[in-house]
Amino acid sequence: MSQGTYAPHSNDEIAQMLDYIGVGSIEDLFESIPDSVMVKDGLNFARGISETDVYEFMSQLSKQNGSTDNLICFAGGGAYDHDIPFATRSLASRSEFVTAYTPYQPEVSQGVLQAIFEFQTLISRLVELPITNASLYDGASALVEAVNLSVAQTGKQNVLISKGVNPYWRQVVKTFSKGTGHNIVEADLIRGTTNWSQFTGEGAESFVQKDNEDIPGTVVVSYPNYFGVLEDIDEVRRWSKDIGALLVVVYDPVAMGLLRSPGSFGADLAVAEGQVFGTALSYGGPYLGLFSCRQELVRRLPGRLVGRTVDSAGKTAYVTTLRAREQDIRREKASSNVCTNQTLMAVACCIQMSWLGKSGLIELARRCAIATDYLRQKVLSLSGVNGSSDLDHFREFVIELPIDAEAVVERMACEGFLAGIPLGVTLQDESYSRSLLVSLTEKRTRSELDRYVETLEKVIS
Amino acid sequence: MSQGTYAPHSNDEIAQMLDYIGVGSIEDLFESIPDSVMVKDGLNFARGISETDVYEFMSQLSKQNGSTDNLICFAGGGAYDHDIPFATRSLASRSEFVTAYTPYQPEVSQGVLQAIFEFQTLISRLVELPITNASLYDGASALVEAVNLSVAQTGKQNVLISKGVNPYWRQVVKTFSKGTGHNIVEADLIRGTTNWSQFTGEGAESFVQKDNEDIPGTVVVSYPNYFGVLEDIDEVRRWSKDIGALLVVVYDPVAMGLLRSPGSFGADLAVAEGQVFGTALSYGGPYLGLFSCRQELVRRLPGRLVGRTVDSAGKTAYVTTLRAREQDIRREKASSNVCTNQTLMAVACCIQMSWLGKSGLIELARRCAIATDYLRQKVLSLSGVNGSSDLDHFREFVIELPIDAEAVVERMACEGFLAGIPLGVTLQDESYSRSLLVSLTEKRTRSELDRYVETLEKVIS
Amino acid sequence: MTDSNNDSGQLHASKAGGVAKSVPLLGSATEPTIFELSSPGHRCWSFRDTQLPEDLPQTAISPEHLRKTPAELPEVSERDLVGHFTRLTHRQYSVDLGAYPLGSCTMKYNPKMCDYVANISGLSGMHPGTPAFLSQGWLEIMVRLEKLLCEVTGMAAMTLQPAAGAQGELTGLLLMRAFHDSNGESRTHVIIPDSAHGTNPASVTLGGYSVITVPTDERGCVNVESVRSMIGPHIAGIMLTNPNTLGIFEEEIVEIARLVHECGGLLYYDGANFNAIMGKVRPGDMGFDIVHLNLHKTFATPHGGGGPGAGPVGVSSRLVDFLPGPRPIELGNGANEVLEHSNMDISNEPVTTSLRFDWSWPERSIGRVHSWHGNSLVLARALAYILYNGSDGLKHVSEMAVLNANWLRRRLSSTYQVAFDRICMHELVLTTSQQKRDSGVKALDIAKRLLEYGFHAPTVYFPLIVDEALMIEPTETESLETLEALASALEAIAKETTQPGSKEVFQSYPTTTPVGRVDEALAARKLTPTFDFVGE
Amino acid sequence: MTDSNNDSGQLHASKAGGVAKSVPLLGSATEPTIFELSSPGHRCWSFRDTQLPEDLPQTAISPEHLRKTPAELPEVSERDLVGHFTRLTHRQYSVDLGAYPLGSCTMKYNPKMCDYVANISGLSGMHPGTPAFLSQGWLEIMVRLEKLLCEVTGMAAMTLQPAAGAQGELTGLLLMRAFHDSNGESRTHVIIPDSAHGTNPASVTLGGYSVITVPTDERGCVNVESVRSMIGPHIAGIMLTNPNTLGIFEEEIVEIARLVHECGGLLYYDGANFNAIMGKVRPGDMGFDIVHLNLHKTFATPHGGGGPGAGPVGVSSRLVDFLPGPRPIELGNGANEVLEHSNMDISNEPVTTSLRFDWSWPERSIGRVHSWHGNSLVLARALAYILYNGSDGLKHVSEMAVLNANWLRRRLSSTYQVAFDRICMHELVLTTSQQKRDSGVKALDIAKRLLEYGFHAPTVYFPLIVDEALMIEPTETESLETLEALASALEAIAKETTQPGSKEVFQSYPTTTPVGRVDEALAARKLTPTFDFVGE
Ligand SMILES: Cc1ncc(COP(=O)(O)O)c(C=O)c1O
Ligand SMILES: Cc1ncc(COP(=O)(O)O)c(C=O)c1O
Repeated sequence: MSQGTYAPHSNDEIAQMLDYIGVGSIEDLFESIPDSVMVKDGLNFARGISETDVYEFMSQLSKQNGSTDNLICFAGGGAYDHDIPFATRSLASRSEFVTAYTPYQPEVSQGVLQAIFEFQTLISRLVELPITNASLYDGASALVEAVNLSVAQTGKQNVLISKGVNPYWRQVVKTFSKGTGHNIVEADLIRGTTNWSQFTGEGAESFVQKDNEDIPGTVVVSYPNYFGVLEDIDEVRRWSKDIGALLVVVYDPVAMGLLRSPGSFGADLAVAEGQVFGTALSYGGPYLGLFSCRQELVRRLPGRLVGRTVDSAGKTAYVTTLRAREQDIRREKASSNVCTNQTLMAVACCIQMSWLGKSGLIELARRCAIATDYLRQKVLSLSGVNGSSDLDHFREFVIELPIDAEAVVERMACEGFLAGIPLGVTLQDESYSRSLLVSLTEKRTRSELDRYVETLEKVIS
Repeated sequence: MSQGTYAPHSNDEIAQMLDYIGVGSIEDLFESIPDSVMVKDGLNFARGISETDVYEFMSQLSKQNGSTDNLICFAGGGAYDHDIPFATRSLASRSEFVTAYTPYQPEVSQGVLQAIFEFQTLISRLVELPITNASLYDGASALVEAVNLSVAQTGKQNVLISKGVNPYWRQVVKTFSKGTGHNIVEADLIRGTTNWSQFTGEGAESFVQKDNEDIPGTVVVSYPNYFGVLEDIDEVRRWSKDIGALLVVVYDPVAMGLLRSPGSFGADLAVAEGQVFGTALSYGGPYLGLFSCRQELVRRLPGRLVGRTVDSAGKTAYVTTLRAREQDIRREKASSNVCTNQTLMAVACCIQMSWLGKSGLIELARRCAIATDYLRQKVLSLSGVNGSSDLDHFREFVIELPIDAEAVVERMACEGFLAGIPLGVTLQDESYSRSLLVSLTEKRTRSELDRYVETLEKVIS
Repeated sequence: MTDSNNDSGQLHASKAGGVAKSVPLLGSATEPTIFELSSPGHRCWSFRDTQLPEDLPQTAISPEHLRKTPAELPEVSERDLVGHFTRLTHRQYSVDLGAYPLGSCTMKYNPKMCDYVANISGLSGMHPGTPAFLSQGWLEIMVRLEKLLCEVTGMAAMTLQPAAGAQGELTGLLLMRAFHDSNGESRTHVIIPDSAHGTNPASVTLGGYSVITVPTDERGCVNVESVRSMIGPHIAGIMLTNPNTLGIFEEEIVEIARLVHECGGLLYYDGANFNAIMGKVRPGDMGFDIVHLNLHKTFATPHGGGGPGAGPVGVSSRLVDFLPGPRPIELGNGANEVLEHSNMDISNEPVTTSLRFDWSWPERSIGRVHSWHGNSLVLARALAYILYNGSDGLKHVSEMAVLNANWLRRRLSSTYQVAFDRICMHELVLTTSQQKRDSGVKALDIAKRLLEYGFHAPTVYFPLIVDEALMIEPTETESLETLEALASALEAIAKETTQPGSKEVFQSYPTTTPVGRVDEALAARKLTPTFDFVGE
Repeated sequence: MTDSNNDSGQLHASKAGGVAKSVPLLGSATEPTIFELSSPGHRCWSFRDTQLPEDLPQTAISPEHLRKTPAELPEVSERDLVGHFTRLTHRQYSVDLGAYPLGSCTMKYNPKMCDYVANISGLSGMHPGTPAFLSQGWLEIMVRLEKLLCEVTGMAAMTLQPAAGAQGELTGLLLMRAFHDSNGESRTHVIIPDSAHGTNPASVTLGGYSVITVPTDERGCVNVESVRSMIGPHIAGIMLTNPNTLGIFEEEIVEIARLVHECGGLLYYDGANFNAIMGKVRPGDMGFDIVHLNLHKTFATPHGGGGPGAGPVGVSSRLVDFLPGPRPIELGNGANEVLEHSNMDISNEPVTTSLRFDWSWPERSIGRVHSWHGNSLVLARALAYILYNGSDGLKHVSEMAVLNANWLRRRLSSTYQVAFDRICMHELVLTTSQQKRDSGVKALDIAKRLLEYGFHAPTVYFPLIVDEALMIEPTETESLETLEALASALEAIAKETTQPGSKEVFQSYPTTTPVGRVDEALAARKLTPTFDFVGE
C-alpha cells in the first residue's frame, strides 16, 4: 500500500462518507470489536509493493522450479503434461468466465450455465452415464463424494477399494472417512492387478453370503489403474452386482478415446481427474473433479447440476437445478457440503473437448498409446530394467530399476528429464523403492523418447 | 496442412458445394486464370505443421534474440522500455478489440469508436491542440503526413527540419518527398541544439524577406530532440511565425507529464511516437503514430477521425467523420492515402493513459527524469566519458566514449546490458562513432544504474 | 424469389457457427449448443509431429478393452469453436462488467496482475509430482503464504490443501475430532448459529458431529445465554462466522470463547467474511482454534463462474500436529525467515539440489485432503495479492469494505428496512418484507429488477433467519459513485413497488436480459441435465 | 421515502464505474466516457520501487521548460478502468463473435496461436535498435518470411517495412519512379481501373504521378482495348488488383502485361485480394513487377479495429536494388538456405556474436519507409501462419475462399442481381438497384437490417462503379452452414423489401443494436472530435 490498493477511495471521499454515515473516524466503524483483541501495532509484515515488483518476485521464485520449461516431463500418476491449444487458453481466460460468480441469477448467467450444460453432456458422452455434475474439486474429492453417495444409497459402511486406485486419492478417502465413519478396506495387487480373490475367492465366504452385514456396499476400481494396467472390470462388475454393491470406476478421461467407458462396464458411478482436458499442470491445482452416475442416483448427486429449461417467453434457458439436494437448502441433511467447485476448469474442459472433437479424442488417445508402446519396448530392453510385459497398459507403466528410483529421478533431472514418479514415495512403501512410474502424452516426440532411453541407460549403469 | 487449415470444409461438403455451384472440380473455379501462368507443381516450401510445432519453432527463434528477458535496456532513440501494466495488457488484448475491422458499421462498433474518441481526447489534452486523428503507422509516418499537410496548406514546397529530429524519421520524410517533390532542408546542430541561424541569422537574408519563394512553409523541430536535449521552441515559433511557416513539433508523449506541450508553444502540428503508452518494444512495430493539429487544419487531416453524434433516438453515439477527406471518397485528390492505421495500439494507448491518469503521467515523467539525472551525473564522472553538462535533458543523453560506441555496446551486452544506441550507426556519420545515446525509463532501478556505470567503467578501460 | 428451404444442399440454420444473433449486441436469440454446431468432418485439432509410428501395434492393447462406439464429441472448426464460446461470454455477467454486490461472496475486482502471475510458465508448467529439490520456488511460495496468512489470522500454522471453503470446514472439523480423540474424548455436538452458511451444518454432519443451532438475538448476534445453556462435555466446539452473515461483528466473542473453551470445546472460525477485519482483529486473538479462509473471496482469486477457490485452514499451536500432510516447511533454524526478511530476499541461484524447503508430515496428521498440494495457482495469486497490498494495504482493504457497506446502510435505511440497523461490517442485510406486505413484490422480484438497472443482484433469501432478505456486499473496490448509483437504483425500485399492479409488473422482470425470468420449476420437474437426456 | 438527490454527498450517477447498464447484456444505455468516470484522487498506477531519489533535482530541468497545467487525464481506479473498457468490448462486433463478410477486407478467423506467438517475450521484448548480432532470431524471422512471400508471389525480393497496404502502394510507386529515373526517363502517368480501391489513386498522387482511369468492361474486367489506347511513353505503369475488386480475375492479364511492358511501363499488383490465388497463380508469373501484400488480410493478422497491418512489397529482379533499406539478409553462400531446409532446422546455440543474418542497404535504395524495420510482430504472425498452413494449406485456403464465394453467388443470384454473374474468385458484388427501384430500400438499409440477423454487413457502395453495391467476402473460415444462414438472411431481407412501406421500415433499422442508426451528417456538421471540443 506504499503504492496503493485496488480500493478507489480518495481521502476526500472517505471523509465525506464517514460524515454521511455519522461517525467521526474509520475506527468508529470497528467499535463493536472488543478492544482487548484489536490488532494494535499493525500486522507484522512488509508494506505493499508495486505490481511490477510483485510479478518480478514471483517470476524469480518460479525460476527455482524445474518446470516443463526445462524438464521434459515423463511424470504422471494423476497429472499429465498434455498440450493446451491456444484457442482453449484464449477462450477459457476470457474475463466473463473468469470473473463471474456461481450462476445465481440465470438471466444474466447463461454463458456459464450453457457451458456447464455442454460440459455435463460431454462428460456423460465420454463415460456413457447420463448424469454428470458441474464439477468437484479434484479427482480425489470426486472419489470421496462417490463413496459418500454410494454409502448413503446402500446404507452399507464397508467400502472396498482396489489398491490400483491412485494412492493419494485413497489417502484422501481415508481422511474423510474419519468423519463419516465409513470403513475403508483395501484390496491388494498381485503383479499389477487387483487381487479381489482375497474377498471373493474360496477363503472369503463373506462375499457370497448376501445377508452378511460386512458385505461392502461399494467397490472402487481404477481403469486404467495407477500403474497404467487395464484390469478386468467386467469381472468386478459381475461379482459386485452379485453382492449388491455399487461400482465406482475411476477412469482416465483421455483413455476414453480408445478404451471402454465406465458406463459400458455397468458402473454406477464414474469419477476422474479432468485436468487432462485443458488445465495446466499447475503444481497440482486447481484441477477438476469429474463425477458421473446413473440416473437413479441423481437425487443424491453432490455439487451443482445445470438443467435446460425455458424462460418466461418459452425461449431455451439454462439454470442450476435440483437445488434441494444442496447444502444451502438442506443444511445438515445435505448429501454433500460442496459449494464452490471448479467451474472455470469445467469450462476449459468443455472448450478443450470441443477442440478435440470426436476424431481428435481418438487421435489423442492413440498417440498416448503409441508413445507408451514405443517407450515401453525400448526401456524394457535395457539391461537391468524390468517390468511386466504381459499386461495391457494405457499411457503409463512401471519399470523396476537396478537402483533407487528417487536417485534415478535426481540424476535424470540433471539431464533435463522429469523421469517419472518414484513409487516408493507415492505408495509410501519401501518395497517399491526401485519402481518408477513412467507416463506419456501426445507431446512426447520420438527424439525425446530416444534420448530418455539413452539417458536412463547411462544413469543406471 | 498435413495437419489442417482453419477452413472448416469436410470433403463431403466440398463435393456438395461444387455440385450446387455447377462445376465439376475446384480447378473449374480457377478457369479464368490463363493456363500459361498457373502454378503447376505447387509452391516450393514445406507442408503445414501443427500449431504446437509452429509455436515451438518461433520460441526457438526468439531465443536467438537479446531481449529485455536477458538484457537490461538503456536503448531508446524513439522506442522505450516502459512497463505495460497488466490491466492494460489484459484489456487491450480482448478479442473484440483485436478482431474487429475498421468501424464501418457504427451501430455495432461503438466499442472501438468510443475508445478512439477517448484516445483523441487524451492526446489532444496531452499536446494542447484540439484535433487528433485516430492514429497513423508510426512516428515517422506521422511526421510525413504533417509535412504533407503543411505543404498543402501553405503551398510552399520547402521544408526546414532540424537535425535534432530522429534521423530515421528524417530519412523517411526524405524517401516520401521523392514522390511529393517537397524540398527537405536540414538544419545542423551545434553542441546538441539546432543551429537555426544558418537560415535565420544575419547571413541568411532569405528568411526575413517574406516574399522570397524559397521561404520554407514548414519548420520541424523536436522537443526533446533526438539527443534528449530541450531546445528553445518559443524562439523557433517566433521566427517561423514571422516567415508564415507552420510549425511541426515532434514530442515525446511521456515528457508531457513534466514539459511544456507543443500546443503551449503555439505549434500548428504535433506528432509523436505513441509506443511509450502501452505498446511493447516489439522490435520496432507495430507502433503508433500520433498526430494532432489546430482546428483550422482539420479539413486536411490525414487518416480517420471519430466524432460524437447521436443515433436515431437521440442517444449519444460515435462515428468516423469528415470522411470526404479520405482516399476512399476523394481518391487521387485525397490529402493522404492512409486506410488501415494502428487502431489497436491507439486503444492500448487510451487504456494506458487512463491507467496512468493525471498524477501517474506526472509521476512517470518525473521518474524518467530522476533516473536520467542520476545516471548522467554518475556516467559523466567516469574518466574518459564526456558529455554536455549545461543543457537541459529529458530521459536521454549522449555520452562521448574513449572507444568505439558499437564495441562498447557489444561488450556491455556480454554483461547483460543493452547499453544504448551507437549514434555512428543511426546518424550514419563517422564523427559520431564514439557517441552513445543512453535512455531511461521508470523501469530502471538504482542498482541497475549503478551496475551499468560500473560495467561501463570496466568496459572502456 | 427462391424458397431457400427447397433449394439443394441446405442445412439447418442453427448449425451456423458464424451467426451472432445470440449475442446481446445484436439482439438475443438462443445460442445453439456446441452439439448443434457440429458437422461431420469439421475439426480444430492438430497435434505436433512426434515422428513416432502412425499406427498402434495390435499387441499393445487387447481388443476386449477397446471402445466400440466413439464418444460423440462435437465436430467443429476452430472458427466455430471460438465464435461459440466468445458468444457465450457475451451472455454472461461478470465483475469486469459491473458491480456484483452478492452478499457473503466478496465479489471484488480481482487484479489482472494475478492472472499473469498464475500464467508464469515456471509455476503453471510444474508437475505436482516433481521432487522437492526441483520445487523450491513453489515450496517457498507456499511457506511464505502460510506465514503471511498465519500472521493475518493469528494462527500458529496452516494447511494450504483444502480446495474451497467447504472443504476447509470439513478439514477443520476433522482436526477438531482428531484433537478430542487424542484426548480420549468423544464429543458429539457442534454449535452453529441459525444465521450460518449452509456449508457449516453440512460439514458438521460430514465431520461426524450433530448440529445444535443457537439462535440470533435482537442485535443480530449469537445469543450468548443460549450458548451458555448449550455447552457441556458433549460439545466438540462451535462454528462461527465473524462478522456473521448478517454483517455484524460478534461483540461477545471473548465471552463465547471463554465458555466454549471452559467446557473443553474448540472454536471454529468460518473466514468467508474475513474481508471485513484484516489488520483490525485476528481470529487467533479472539480465541479461535481453527480458521478457514476463502482465498477466492478475501484474497482476490476471481470466482471463475463458481470456482476454483482455496480454503486454507489455520490452527492454534495445540492443533498443529494434526494438520493434513504433507506440509511445506522451511528447513534450517530461522523458522520465520521468509517473513522477516524483505520480500525481495530470494536466492537467485539456479536450480540446485540444496534444500531450503521440503515437505514434512505432521506427527498425528489427519491425512491428505487433496489429490496433490491444494489449488496451488490460487495460492500463488493470493501471495501476489498480499505482497501488493502489504500489511497496511490489507487493513485499508477491510476499512474501505466496511466503509462502503455502512454508507449503503445509512443511505438505504430510509427506503428499506435494515435487518439489524446498527453499524455493520463489510455487508448489510435488508429485508423487503415491508414491500412484500404492501405490494406483493418479493425480494427476488426486486433482485431481478435490479439487473435491468445495470447491477448484478444481491444475495436473496439468505441468511435464512431474515424474511425476504437482500444481502448486499459492495466490497472495497466499488467507488462511492457506484454505491450512489446502486442506492439510487434500489430507491427507484422501492418507489416502483408502490405503483398499482406492481406485483405483476415485477414478476415480468427482467426483460432486457438475454433470457427473461427462467422457469426453475420446469427445470427440476422435467430434468434435462444434458443435451441427450430429455426428462419427462 | 427520501429524495436521494437531496441527500448529502451525492454524486452524479454517470460517474459510477460499476454500473453495467450500457452493456447490451442488460440493455443498452450510453456508456459514459472515461472522463465522466473520473473522480479526483482515484488512480490505478503503481510503479516499481527503484530506490532512486524521490525528488527531481532543481538543476535537472530549467523552470521555463516545465509544464504549467497538468494534462487532464482521467482519474479512475483499476476496477473502473477494467469495467469501462470491458463494457466497451461488449459494444463491439468482431470476427470472434460472428461472420464479418466485408468485401475487400478478408475478415477471416485469425488463429489464436498467432496471438501467443506475438506475445513471446523474446520477440515482443526486443528493442528495435538492438544490434544485428543480438537480433539473429528476428532477422531469421524476417528473412524466412521474405523468402516464403517471394515464393508465394513469384517475386525476387521483398521489403517488409511498409506498415499497411497503402504504405506498400506508395513504396511501390516510389520504386517505379526510382526505376524510371535510373533509366533517365520521366514518365508521368499511371493507369488505374475505375474499380480500384481508393488508396490506389491516392498513392499514385503521392508518388508524384497522375492517374489515368481505365474503365471496366461488361465482363467485369479491365477493358484491354482501352489500355491499349492509353499506353505510351508517358505511362509509368499500371496498378491492378487481381482478382479485382469485383472479385473477378483479370483474364487478359498476360496481354495487359505485354502491352504495358512494351511501352516501358511497370505493372503494380495490389495484393489486397491475394487470399483468392495462393498456390494457384503468382503475380510474378503474370508479369507484375511490383506487388504489395496485406498481411492483415491474407496472412491472418487480426484487424485490430482498423489496424495494425503490414504491407510488404515484392519486386522483380530488376527492381531489387531500389528496395528500401536496410534489408535483412542471410549471410554466406546459401541464399535460399532457410527456405530449402526443413522448418525445424534452426541452431539452438545461445546468443553469439557470429552472424548468420545481417542488415544491408540496397545499392540504389529509395530509402527508409518506416521508423524501424516495419510492423515486426505482424511479420512474426504471418510467418507462423504460413508455417502452420504450409504450401499445400495456403492453396487450400484460397480454394475454399473461392468455393465459398461461388456458393454464395450461385445461391444469391436468384434473389439479388450479381454485378457480373460469372464464376468469381474470393468475393462477389451484388447490386441492390432493383430493390431500390422497386421499394426505395437502399443497399445501406439492407446492410443495417442484416446486422439484426446476426451478421456484420458486407461492404456497401464499393466498388464505386456498381450501383447500390453489396460486396461480400465470406473468406475460407466460414462454414457452409454459416453461408447458408447468411444467404437465408439476405433472402429474407429481400422478401421484406417487397412489403408495403418497406422503405420507411428499413430506414429505422437497426433497432436491436446498442445504438440505432447513427446520424453521420450531424457528426460532420457539428464536429465533436474530442470530449472537450464541442462543434457548433
Ligand atoms: C459464510 C460462508 N461460509 C462458507 C462458505 C463456503 O465456501 P466455499 O464456497 O468456498 O466452499 C461460503 C461461501 O459462499 C460462505 O459465504
Ligand atoms: C483492394 C485494396 N487495396 C488496398 C487496400 C489498402 O490497404 P491498407 O488498408 O492496408 O492500407 C485495401 C484495404 O482495404 C484494399 O481493399
